[in-house]
Amino acid sequence: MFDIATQLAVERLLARYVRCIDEDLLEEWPGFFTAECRYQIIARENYERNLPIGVFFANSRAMLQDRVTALRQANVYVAQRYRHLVSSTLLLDRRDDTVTAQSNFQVTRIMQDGATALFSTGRYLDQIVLAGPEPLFAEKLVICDSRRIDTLLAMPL
Amino acid sequence: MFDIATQLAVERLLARYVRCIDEDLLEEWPGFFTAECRYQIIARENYERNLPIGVFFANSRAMLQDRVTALRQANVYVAQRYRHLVSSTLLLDRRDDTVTAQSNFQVTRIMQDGATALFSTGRYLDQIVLAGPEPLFAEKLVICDSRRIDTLLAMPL
Amino acid sequence: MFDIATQLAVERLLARYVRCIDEDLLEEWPGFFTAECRYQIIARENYERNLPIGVFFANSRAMLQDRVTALRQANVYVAQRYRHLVSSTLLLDRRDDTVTAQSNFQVTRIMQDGATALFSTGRYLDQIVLAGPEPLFAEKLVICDSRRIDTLLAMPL
Amino acid sequence: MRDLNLAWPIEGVTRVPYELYAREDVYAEERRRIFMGATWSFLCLEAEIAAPGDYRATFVGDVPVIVARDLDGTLSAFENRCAHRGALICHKDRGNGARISCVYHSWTYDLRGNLTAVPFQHGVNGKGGMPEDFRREDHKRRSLRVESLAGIVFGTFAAETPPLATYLGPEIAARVKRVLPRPIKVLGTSSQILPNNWKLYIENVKDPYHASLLHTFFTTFRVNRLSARGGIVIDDSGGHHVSFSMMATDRASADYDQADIRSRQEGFRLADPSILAGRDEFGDGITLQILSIFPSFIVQQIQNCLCVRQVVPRGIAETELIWTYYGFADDDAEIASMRLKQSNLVGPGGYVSMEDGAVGSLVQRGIVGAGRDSEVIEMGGREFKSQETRATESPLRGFWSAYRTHMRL
Amino acid sequence: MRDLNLAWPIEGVTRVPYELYAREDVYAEERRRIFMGATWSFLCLEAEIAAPGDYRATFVGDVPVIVARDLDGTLSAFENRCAHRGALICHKDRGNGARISCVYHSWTYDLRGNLTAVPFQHGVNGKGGMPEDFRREDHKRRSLRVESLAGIVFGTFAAETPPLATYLGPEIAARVKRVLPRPIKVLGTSSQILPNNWKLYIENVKDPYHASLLHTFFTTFRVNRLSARGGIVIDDSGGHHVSFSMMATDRASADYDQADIRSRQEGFRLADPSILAGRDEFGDGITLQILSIFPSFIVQQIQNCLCVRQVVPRGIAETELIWTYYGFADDDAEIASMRLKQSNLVGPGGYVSMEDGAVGSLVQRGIVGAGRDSEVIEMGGREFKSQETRATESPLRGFWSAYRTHMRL
Amino acid sequence: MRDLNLAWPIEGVTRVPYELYAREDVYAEERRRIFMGATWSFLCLEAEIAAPGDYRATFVGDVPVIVARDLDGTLSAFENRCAHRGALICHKDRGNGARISCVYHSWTYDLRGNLTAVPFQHGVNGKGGMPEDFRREDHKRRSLRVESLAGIVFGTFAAETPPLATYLGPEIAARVKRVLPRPIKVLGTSSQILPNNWKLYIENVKDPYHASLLHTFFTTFRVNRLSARGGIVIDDSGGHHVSFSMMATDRASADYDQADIRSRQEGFRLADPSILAGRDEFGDGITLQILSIFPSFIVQQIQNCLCVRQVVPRGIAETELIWTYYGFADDDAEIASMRLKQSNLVGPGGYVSMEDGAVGSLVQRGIVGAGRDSEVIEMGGREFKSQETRATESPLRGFWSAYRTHMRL
Ligand code: FES
Ligand code: FES
Ligand code: FES
Ligand SMILES: [Fe+3]
Ligand SMILES: [Fe+3]
Ligand SMILES: [Fe+3]
Repeated sequence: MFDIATQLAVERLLARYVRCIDEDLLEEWPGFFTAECRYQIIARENYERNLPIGVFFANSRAMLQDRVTALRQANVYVAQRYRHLVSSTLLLDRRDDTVTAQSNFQVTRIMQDGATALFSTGRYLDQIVLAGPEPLFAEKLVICDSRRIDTLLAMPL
Repeated sequence: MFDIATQLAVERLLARYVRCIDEDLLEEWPGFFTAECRYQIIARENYERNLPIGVFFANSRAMLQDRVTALRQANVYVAQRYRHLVSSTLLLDRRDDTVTAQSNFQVTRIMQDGATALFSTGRYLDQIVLAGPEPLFAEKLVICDSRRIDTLLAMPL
Repeated sequence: MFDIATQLAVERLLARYVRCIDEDLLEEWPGFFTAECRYQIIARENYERNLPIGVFFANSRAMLQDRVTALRQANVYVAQRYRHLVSSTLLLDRRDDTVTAQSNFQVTRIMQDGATALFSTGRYLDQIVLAGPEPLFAEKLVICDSRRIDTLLAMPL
Repeated sequence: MRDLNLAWPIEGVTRVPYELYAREDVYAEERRRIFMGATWSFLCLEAEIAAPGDYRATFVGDVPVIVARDLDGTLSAFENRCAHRGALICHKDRGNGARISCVYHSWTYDLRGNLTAVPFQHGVNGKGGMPEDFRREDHKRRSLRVESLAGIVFGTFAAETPPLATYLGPEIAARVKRVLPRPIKVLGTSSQILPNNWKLYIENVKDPYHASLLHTFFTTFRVNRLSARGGIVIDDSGGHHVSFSMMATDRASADYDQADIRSRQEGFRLADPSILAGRDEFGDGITLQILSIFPSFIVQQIQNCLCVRQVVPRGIAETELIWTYYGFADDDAEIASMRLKQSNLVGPGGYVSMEDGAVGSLVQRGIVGAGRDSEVIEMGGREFKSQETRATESPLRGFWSAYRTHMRL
Repeated sequence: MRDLNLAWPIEGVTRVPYELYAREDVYAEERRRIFMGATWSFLCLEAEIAAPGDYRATFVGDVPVIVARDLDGTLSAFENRCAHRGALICHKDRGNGARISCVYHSWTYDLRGNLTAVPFQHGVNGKGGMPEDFRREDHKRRSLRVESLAGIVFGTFAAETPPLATYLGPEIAARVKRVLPRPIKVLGTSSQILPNNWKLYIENVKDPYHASLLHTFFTTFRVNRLSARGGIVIDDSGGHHVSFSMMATDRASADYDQADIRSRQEGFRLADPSILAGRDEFGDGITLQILSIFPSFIVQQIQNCLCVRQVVPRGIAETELIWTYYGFADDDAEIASMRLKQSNLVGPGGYVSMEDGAVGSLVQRGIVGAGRDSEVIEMGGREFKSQETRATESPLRGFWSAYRTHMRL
Repeated sequence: MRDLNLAWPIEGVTRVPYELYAREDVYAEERRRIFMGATWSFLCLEAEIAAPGDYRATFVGDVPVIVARDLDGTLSAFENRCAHRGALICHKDRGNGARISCVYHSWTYDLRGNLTAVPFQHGVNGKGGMPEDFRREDHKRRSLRVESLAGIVFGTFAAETPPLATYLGPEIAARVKRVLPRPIKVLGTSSQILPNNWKLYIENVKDPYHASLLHTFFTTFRVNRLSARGGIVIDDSGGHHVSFSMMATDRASADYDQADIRSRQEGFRLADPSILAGRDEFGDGITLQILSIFPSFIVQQIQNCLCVRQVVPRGIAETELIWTYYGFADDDAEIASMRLKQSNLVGPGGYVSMEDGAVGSLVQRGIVGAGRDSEVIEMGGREFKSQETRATESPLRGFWSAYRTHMRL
């Protein structure tokens, strides 16, 4: 069930996903999701208490596209970049061509002036569809360990 | 000797191990070790000078169980969680069905109020027994780079 | 093209590379490069604006050896160690036996007194030659996210 | 009492000295005169301590406080500092029980802050223990007067603070009740650490002027205009305010189109407009209501996204902003989904709020070297009064007027 | 000398103003009057500088100091600040040699702090160099008086400090020697960064009252009771103390069983009791001895786990606590294993010590907004004197009495 | 104006009180009297704002400033703080345009700091807006006088500052022009966060004495000697200096060989000496020139590696050091490669500069507990004057003399 090829396919998807964000290729970001996807950034505190509202929610790829458009065209924030570290990717379950995977992540934020700080840690809880040329996220839950966000959250995690 | 399957089996063991701690499933933690195991958390400074005493020592799975019982029943500390990042797992040696592996780790600590800080970095030096349904740690040395512990160390690393 | 064996060979090279630095085996460090190599530590800010000068540059293995000699024999700095975390290694391209790979990295610095701090984050952009017994770096670009260096940079990243 | 030796500019509330954001002694005085003074602070929502015996650790300014619902249902609050040697009595975020014990030596309190038990008070085997004349009654924790309005629990340390209704005035109270007409439930929490003085965030909240200029989401996607109908209400003290508007009734405006620079981009449309689908749940057409209560509490309605914001100072240049989203106990699935999607508009990463997290730090960084320089707050005139326009900074002048009164500046 | 303008409560040492933990000026005065004043501070163990030429960088309070064993075996100590332009003379943790050179300009010192070499003192090629009247003798580093007791090296900056034996008094000195009867070896080191004022940790160490209430490991696993036989010894100055007990002699106690809330869980047993296997190595049945020396040093025996603790202030709200575990040069394998296993009881993650790392920060956080409020330290009476019970805070009153004397408060 | 109540030692500039590195009030006075006083600060290189409309955010001391090239090519600079409510007008590192808008409320400025637009100044639909008597002209940003020397842009806040040429004096100015004879291009930037007071880094830069003693790269690889021919130039104010040498002309020196301890290792040779391949591009044989301009700017030539260093204070114990490497617009490939390889000598990880990043923090840590103690700066005598030797601290005495004048100490 947890074959090596699947493990590496999932790890590669995650590697491509974080590169897309860290190298500021946000326009490609929605393309990592299925059209009918679910993406949410939520603090563990809310997630464990079954409270629905977190920091960002989308239930369509179009909403992710709107996020990118807003960041590029509408929202104002001091220039910044992320650096993701992802580790300990675990395949938890598999149904047909959909795999459930969990990974630990850490995001460091680097401001334009060089100020660098640990920005967020947590885990990805992903539903990944393996059919098709490249694997896609049908669901991506970004469960942050802390409810705190330093200053603001603009780019996706 | 360093075949792909072994590499991934070791990485998967480490992923399950850190998930157990990070998701607060401490009751399962002793189960990652053999009955006659050795587990120690020790600062590099002591380790390199061959000084025996570190922060925690156990030479039986029962002592690990006692640690969990104490944390759950006796010890008092402000609610907190860890997030592990593990990388650069290297198979160093193999004797029969026992593999020696080293990995780099970092633990971030998240307090109940959301305060997040880098808590510990170092390397795991593991003796892993591959026989049996799941690999187990016969020995796990947690060599912390720093002798300093912020406030206290309750949960295992 | 992106076969599992190559992925793991590259990850293993990176694991051995960071172990060499983190365990203070600097004398072995030049051995990870081809004789005619290129190694540079440069801030993203300079890299993206095509400015040539960063923090350290070498275009021969001999220059790397000189760096080690200088650190061991000439330069003075307060005792310190690094801990690397490497993740999301992506094979980007392959020509004959040379692979282009990118990885995210984070370096934590631990001072002799135990003070621990996030030191640098960024990405490795590597040209790796797979011919020969062990893979070697023909080129290693260490692109730091921040232009800032805390206090000084002595050991390689 | 320390003298701040701070001369307010003769222009009055249209000038605010930048040193108010950078001086430790000012910060300490604010704790004493404002947060522990004659003001009402948000403690929690009743829904968070719904059951008898529920309690929460919260803050009044940066002072730790416990707020609880006693076994008989009455609300109470007292300082979260042990009478013995000063430890936090409650180090947990929340709990339930008839008693709270300090972990250090298990001195135990009831939910009104009465000291009910002192281990070994009478010694062990006849040895040790507290002196004969030690009376637990002498060590009751300093309690706060508590009042609840429409499910929001407020507390004050000062005896002289007027009743909450008087403090708020009828208009503000009515506007609070408007968005809390029936039992609520908490839908989520998040917080922001703002690298700036707490008053810079309060200024931002009370500032209708920046809305369409800083937040261009609505204009970029052609949804809203500053010229939407609405207005500003300010209470007599100046400390509280309401800013509201009706998005539907948008009209073009020459002034507007000339004025704004950044929000004039055109041609963008939402690929998924479902985020804007809403309901006029309060039946008055008001789609946005921002309400602030002096010194540091905000109630917000943006369409169907409802939340309260608690502002917690963490030092002269750090502030925690805590968002608590709520809905109503009887929410149906459709409105639940609307609230969830509209929550993307606000919070730490909200389309029309994320900028607010950054501007405070731009000011905090901008005032280095400002010396005795001060802000210029003249948009909409020089007094503070309710107005029909959002092209005003009237609520800021109101805030600074109330601030000066409490700080005696 | 600055006036702290701090009025001590009329109740005396049973009341300690919380501002002592939060004021920068108090911290600076403590450095001057206590750590650099008429007190003895731990510098290192002789075993750490066993060989001629060995030296270590250490701290007196937060002041950097070098302690060394000269080539002739004598111990010395001097400030770790270069006479030239103030760099740390020794930036390494430890070293060995007849001389120590500052890295900046290689000014060189012997192990007594004498300036022995100044590069280019007489110029280069007849140019430059120090003035003719420059005398290296004028720049000897300020040295500390050093005394060693049972292998522990102490130092003091002040001429008026009495001899160590007088400072400690016979009873304390005897108790120190008790756990250091013969040559030792270091078994390990670790440290904790405590987010609180140094005095809050000292209070914790001197507080027998919290032991069974905060640390419930022994009671949870049914190993110990507060009512175990033991007692408290305090010297005449009040600054030093010893708390000891004999675990074996446990007796039930009604007072006890009523008192404690948290430690009444039952039914737990150690799956691997080998951690408790010990030896009465000092032949007096005492299984626990905590000894503190004013201002900031602790010697501890818990069964066969022996260690010293150095408390290093790092600011008003940060303290480093350095644990050094030791055994004896002639330890056999069995006792070595006992010390290793019992080390799980103490240190940053110890079963009966980890809570001590947290309570100080609970106080530091609890006193925000405390203003002129103060601690209540009345357990066991209002004076400080040796007592047979551990239901007392006598040693704290002793500490504050000594503190007031040194601080002239 | 605050009185620092700081008595300078009677010995004068040969003694520098350590408290100058540790007092907040001293830091604040330095901002006022030195950085915003009668001094010239580096703003940027002309090459960084080469095109009309180019602007950069920079700092004078720690005060945010915008430096720009107006559309007509003239250079200007003004404080980077909005006239409205104090936000940074420019939060970007650099930009281009005729106008700069503050993001908060879009108040807009031209490149001279004139306030050119205030959104809704006249209200919206006849409501709100600024008072009738509001004049944008009254809110021009405080501008700096700007002068450019050899492509380096300097600015000053103070009217009384003499012209740049007068301020520098002919000799310093000539030495600046020497390394900037024709159009340059920027080759790279990096920065260091130094955990020490800014003056400790300036002392280091002005200190010829430490060069061969602290930096042993050249001696270890047998490339250089302190005895290489060279000298020190100091201007009349004492605040500026040049240190230069000619590496080729190395001669053995008994004094030298005796003096240095650390740099006497022998037998090492570069495996790849190409790093040292250089060109006498200025035709005068000078291979090293370090030039400092009071208070906080450095121009450096090491062989063919050219750069400027801006020192930005970030608090009493933190300093940012910004390195900008440059070459000439007409560089050929060979010299480009030389500059690249020689850049390994300097910067945050440079072979002969990395130690400078550490010594400041060794001093900052060394002076804890120093009280009223002070540095001893007597190498090369007790005055400051130009000298032919590098065995001197003359430039430091010059710096402190200028410092005392500006600080009135
Ligand atoms: S401090 Fe709370 S019981 Fe002692
Ligand atoms: S500072 Fe120590 S030798 Fe100069
Ligand atoms: S603060 Fe700049 S426009 Fe308002
Ligand atoms: Fe806003
Ligand atoms: Fe304790
Ligand atoms: Fe130098």
